[in-house]
Amino acid sequence: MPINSRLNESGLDQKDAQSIYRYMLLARSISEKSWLLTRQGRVLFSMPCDGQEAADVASAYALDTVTDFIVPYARSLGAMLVKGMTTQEVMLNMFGKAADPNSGGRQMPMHWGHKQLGIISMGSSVGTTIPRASGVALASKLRGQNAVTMVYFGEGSASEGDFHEGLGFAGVHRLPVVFFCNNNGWATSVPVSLQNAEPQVAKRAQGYGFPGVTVDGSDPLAIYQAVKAAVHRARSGGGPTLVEANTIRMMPHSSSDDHLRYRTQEDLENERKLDPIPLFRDFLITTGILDETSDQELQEFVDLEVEEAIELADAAPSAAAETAFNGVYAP
Amino acid sequence: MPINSRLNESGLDQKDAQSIYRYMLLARSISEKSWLLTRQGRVLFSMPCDGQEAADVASAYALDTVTDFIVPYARSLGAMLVKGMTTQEVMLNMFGKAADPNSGGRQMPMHWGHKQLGIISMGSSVGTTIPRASGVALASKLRGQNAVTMVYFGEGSASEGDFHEGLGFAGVHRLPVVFFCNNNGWATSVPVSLQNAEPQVAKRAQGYGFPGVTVDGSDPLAIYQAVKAAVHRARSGGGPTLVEANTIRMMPHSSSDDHLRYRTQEDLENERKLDPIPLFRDFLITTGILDETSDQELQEFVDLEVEEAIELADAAPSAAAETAFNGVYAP
Amino acid sequence: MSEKRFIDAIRDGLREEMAADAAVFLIGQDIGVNGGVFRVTDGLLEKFEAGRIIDSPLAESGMVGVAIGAAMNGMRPVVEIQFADFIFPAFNQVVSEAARMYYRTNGDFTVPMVIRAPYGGGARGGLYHSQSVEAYFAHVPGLKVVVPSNPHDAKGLLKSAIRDDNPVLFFEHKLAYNTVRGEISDGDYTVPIGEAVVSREGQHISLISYGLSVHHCLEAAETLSAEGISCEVVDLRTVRPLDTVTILESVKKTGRVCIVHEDNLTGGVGAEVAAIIAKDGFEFLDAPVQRVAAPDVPSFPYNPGLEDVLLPGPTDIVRAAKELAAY
Amino acid sequence: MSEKRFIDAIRDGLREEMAADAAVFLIGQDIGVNGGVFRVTDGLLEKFEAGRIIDSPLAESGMVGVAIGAAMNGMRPVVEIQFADFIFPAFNQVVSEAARMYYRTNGDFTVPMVIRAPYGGGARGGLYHSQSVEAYFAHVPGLKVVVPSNPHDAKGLLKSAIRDDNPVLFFEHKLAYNTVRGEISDGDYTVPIGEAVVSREGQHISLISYGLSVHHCLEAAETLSAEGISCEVVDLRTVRPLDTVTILESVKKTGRVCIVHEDNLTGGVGAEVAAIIAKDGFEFLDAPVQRVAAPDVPSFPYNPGLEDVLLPGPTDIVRAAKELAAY
Ligand SMILES: Cc1ncc(C[n+]2csc(CCOP(=O)(O)OP(=O)(O)O)c2C)c(N)n1
Ligand SMILES: Cc1ncc(C[n+]2csc(CCOP(=O)(O)OP(=O)(O)O)c2C)c(N)n1
Ligand SMILES: [Mg+2]
Ligand SMILES: [Mg+2]
Repeated sequence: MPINSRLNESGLDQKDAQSIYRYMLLARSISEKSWLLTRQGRVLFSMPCDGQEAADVASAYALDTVTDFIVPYARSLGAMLVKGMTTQEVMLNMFGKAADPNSGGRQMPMHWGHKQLGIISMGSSVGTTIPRASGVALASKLRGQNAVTMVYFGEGSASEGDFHEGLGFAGVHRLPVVFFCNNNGWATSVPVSLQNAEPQVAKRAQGYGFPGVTVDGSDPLAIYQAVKAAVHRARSGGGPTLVEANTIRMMPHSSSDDHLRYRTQEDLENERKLDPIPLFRDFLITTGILDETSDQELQEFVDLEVEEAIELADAAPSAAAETAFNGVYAP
Repeated sequence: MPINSRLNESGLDQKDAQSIYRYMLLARSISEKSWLLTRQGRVLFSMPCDGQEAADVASAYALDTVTDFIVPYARSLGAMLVKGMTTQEVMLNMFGKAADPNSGGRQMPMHWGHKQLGIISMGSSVGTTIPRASGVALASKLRGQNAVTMVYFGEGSASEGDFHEGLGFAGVHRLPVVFFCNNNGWATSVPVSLQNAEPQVAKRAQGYGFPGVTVDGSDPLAIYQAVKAAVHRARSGGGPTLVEANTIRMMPHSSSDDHLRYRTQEDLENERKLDPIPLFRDFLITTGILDETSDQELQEFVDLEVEEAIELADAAPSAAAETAFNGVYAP
Repeated sequence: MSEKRFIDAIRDGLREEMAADAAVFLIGQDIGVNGGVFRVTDGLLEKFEAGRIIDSPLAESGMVGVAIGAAMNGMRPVVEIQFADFIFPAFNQVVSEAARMYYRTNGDFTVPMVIRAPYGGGARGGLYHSQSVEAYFAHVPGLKVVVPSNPHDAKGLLKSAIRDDNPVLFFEHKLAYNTVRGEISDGDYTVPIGEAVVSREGQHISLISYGLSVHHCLEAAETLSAEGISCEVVDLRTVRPLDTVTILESVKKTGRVCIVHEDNLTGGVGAEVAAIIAKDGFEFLDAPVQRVAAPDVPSFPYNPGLEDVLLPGPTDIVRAAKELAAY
Repeated sequence: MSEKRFIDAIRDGLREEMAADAAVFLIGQDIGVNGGVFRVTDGLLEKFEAGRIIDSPLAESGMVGVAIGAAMNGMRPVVEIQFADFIFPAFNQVVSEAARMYYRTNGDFTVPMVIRAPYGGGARGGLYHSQSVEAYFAHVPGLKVVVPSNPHDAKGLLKSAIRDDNPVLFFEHKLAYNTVRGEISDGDYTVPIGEAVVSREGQHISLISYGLSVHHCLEAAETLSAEGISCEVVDLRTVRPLDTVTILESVKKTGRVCIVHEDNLTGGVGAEVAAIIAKDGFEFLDAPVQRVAAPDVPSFPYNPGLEDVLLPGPTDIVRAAKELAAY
């Protein structure tokens, strides 16, 4: 297919493509710099999203970012940015400061949640988010609101019983929810071959009576298209869809992990060829949507934004220690 | 297909067919009489298996009844009989007496378990048995024993997260286990349409990387054949199979239930046409494997066996009250 | 005032709150057409629009997870767990998610959800239809745990629970449904969560309890009064948060305490009550703190003889109280 | 005798038991090639045949269910839960199934399974990588619950746990792994489950604790001794069953008690210990029973300032002990 018609076919215009690219760069920049901050001991924990920016950004881009809901997981940084979380807010979260809108420093970094932005809070216990997403969607449906809920999770987490129970319920009630699985082939050090005998999570959807699709996680246009269709289906009463993006994990599982204990350099280098950022950049340049200079500028602009946010967040106050006792119960 | 070749094709001989029929009659007789006992207040609880005798008996018949394992559920009476539990033992269980080998009266009736017979104990919490079955099979595999484990459950229980986790694990390790789902269309009063958008549980198997098959739960030959193939696959290292039998539930969920609150007489009468016992009797008579007289005799014999077991069990002692304090910990 | 059965009080509470607030909906197994296995929701399905009463698949964790999600999106779900024993598959959703949502989001999200479940033995339900599970949840910051003993409190506390912005566990003794009756206020009233009540005044011994066991305490108190031993019965009503003021006031008055529950002894709610008294009521104590509870056996066996010997009842309370009186 | 780190003692215990008994196998997340996120199983994969160390899918309930099934078919599985906080999805399998298998089958089946899990705060793990969860399980008849404080006990108790025919929960404080060192016996030895030990003799006050908190007690005892207050430190080692004899002997000697743990106060193990003392140690008591524990907040927040203010430590123990001494 000629490259330009790929864009047309995806339903995105040039501005959208630029915007997606910018969010991808921003997510990468935050992820990389957060990693460095953990190496410097200035931030204590990070879960890099490097390699899955296309999946996160393009999928979230298919939502109505004001009225729809996202139930994220720790690597959903790209989606958080699209949904409206500012770089400054993300960095307040990384530093665990009082003004962090996600938890005021109570949760570990990258444990997202922001009521006003329609981001449903996540804890660390993976899988629990999935029936919760069905519940968020049920509430919208019961009230006759046509908001769509999208929940993100990794293929490893899809082994939890809550995955099964969340999808089963959504199927029965044809809920307006999109289940988005980032299949990066790893649950920390456990390869997908030890997680499930069927490596593609999307194959499970038919067991719940709704469609499942697998897309190339390095191709933002394919992701956008698949999710757009799923969101449309959900919004128009057609029920849930399970969308799976085959992504890559370029970095260790987290700042506490050393992936060379269980992966080879060769494997990592091979995977790097699927890095969605240079791939999308090439596409944008080839199609004339971007030129080298504006790309350069954009990158500098993004890096600057992140650097500034880091300095402000680092200088921001932590919550007063005594506040740790407060807020166990709502009044 | 000519009727006789159906038997040949199933791999069963005439004696097997007679034996299966006898077990089906015995299960029905026990189930019916247990129901009556609850109506008389002599027994406090029962979960009738009426309608699924073909599924339970013919499936268990495909196992090596000495070395293989069964992980049952409350309606698996037919399988228990095939596996070697005597009518007397079943009745001791129904009456909750000290000599009940399943639990000595500690568990409710029809909560099976018998170590020497290779019947892995079940509690009431449905679904928990499923990963347990994978564990039993794992142990056999780790020790290089070629025993097969078969676990029974209802389609309603297949909504529990433990179903997902048990099948997932078995798939990864290609365990010698057969997952046998009795799909009777009801979880107590909840119809399958409110349990899962895909009514056939077998469709879920492909998501775990192994085959799933659905068979007519009123046809013992079809059931035997499907399970035999699954057992063979398991024993020869081919891994798990999910076998689903579409069965009927002729009676209320349990002696505490009133199914006319949620089912119509008409629905019940229609379903009765699928009662496996008259269907199989007709087949046996048509093929000359059984005649009316021997059928009559057999039924009387079976009824007598059950009556005798009831009287003995009723007269048998309960465990001494003080023993209730004992056996919380193994020494 | 009118006399009601325990079960009717709860059904009335559900119906009135559903009628008053469109955000309230029910989810549970067999609660629709079938009206629940104990018939608590009998007749409600016809009274409300579609979607207000949801028959759940057999998936407790999913059901609670769905309820939490709905609660975070503006609803006030009331979950029925068919038997308290079957709440364990949902333990993670309750303890890791619902309980700490408010805290972990620094007050951004609330989870106004009620989980109702029948608990307790004596119904020949065996090891998995007889348990008391309140102690597990009474340990969890962020949860409220209510165990009413009578129809008036049951209805009033249920309404408070549904209107509360925190997750509330609400345990109903299955024997109480049809056997416990009592006068109930007319109209819309609530009973506050976290307040104990003195069900019977007394001078010599405080019997502190909750749920069905309160009736065993009242019966024992009656028996003991004939022997000149005057018992005060404190009905905790809520086991988290505990009403320490009412507990300590009673101990101050009597100096002798027996805590009573049907749950196993070790690590039960009685342990915490005893610990509070051993600290803040120490000066008032004239005798060791007694506990009457089920022995440390995994719930109650099915066989009636085996069950009855384990069920704590009035006789056990009388025995413990006499020991206290003789001390 | 040789000095070992806590983590090495546990690894040695695992390796020796695996070598001694082919029925022992390990299952957990990331425990194979990766050696576990805390590296407890580091290096074991190469030492044993295929299948003896299984990297589990991310499915705690399934993992424990599989282990129970294997245990019922002749194996002795040792499950690693990556963080104690993540045992809750498996709660039903542990509490409803493993704990009561022996009882419900009237002694027919045993479940010789060990579940190991790192617990505790102070590692900046936030609300879900910091919890103490022993109280939930200490309430369950049929389970044994072990929380060792030092390398010697950790290895000896782990061996006892693996050889025990009952399900045993084994909690290891994550800060202990690399920081707690100690002398360890040579060769194959066991430490019995259910026996407490007096870690430090004293006259005035009994500090009763377990796990990492024992070290806080020892530190506090040292500080207090300089001020003339002599503390006895009782290390429970096992929180179910509790060694009531050792507890009561110490109370008899000192008459003043402070129970210390890192878990939340309400309904923690300290409540049961206090209740036992308030009953059977009542005559020995010269002062109210104190407890030092984390406040009733859902675990420890991530931000170091917020975490540190909640973590109970030596200063809190010193304060409580002084109150007791002054009483
Ligand atoms: C219930 C639970 N068990 C274990 C963990 C520890 N843990 C955190 S992330 C993770 C792996 C997740 O893998 P996957 O879902 O594939 O997401 P990915 O990290 O690959 O993006 C594990 C084991 C957890 N957070 N929650
Ligand atoms: C965890 C759990 N939740 C609820 C129940 C109550 N219960 C017992 S059987 C049953 C329905 C089972 O349906 P299905 O699995 O289809 O088996 P069937 O009874 O139809 O044979 C329910 C809800 C239970 N035993 N365990
Ligand atoms: Mg992954
Ligand atoms: Mg069914």
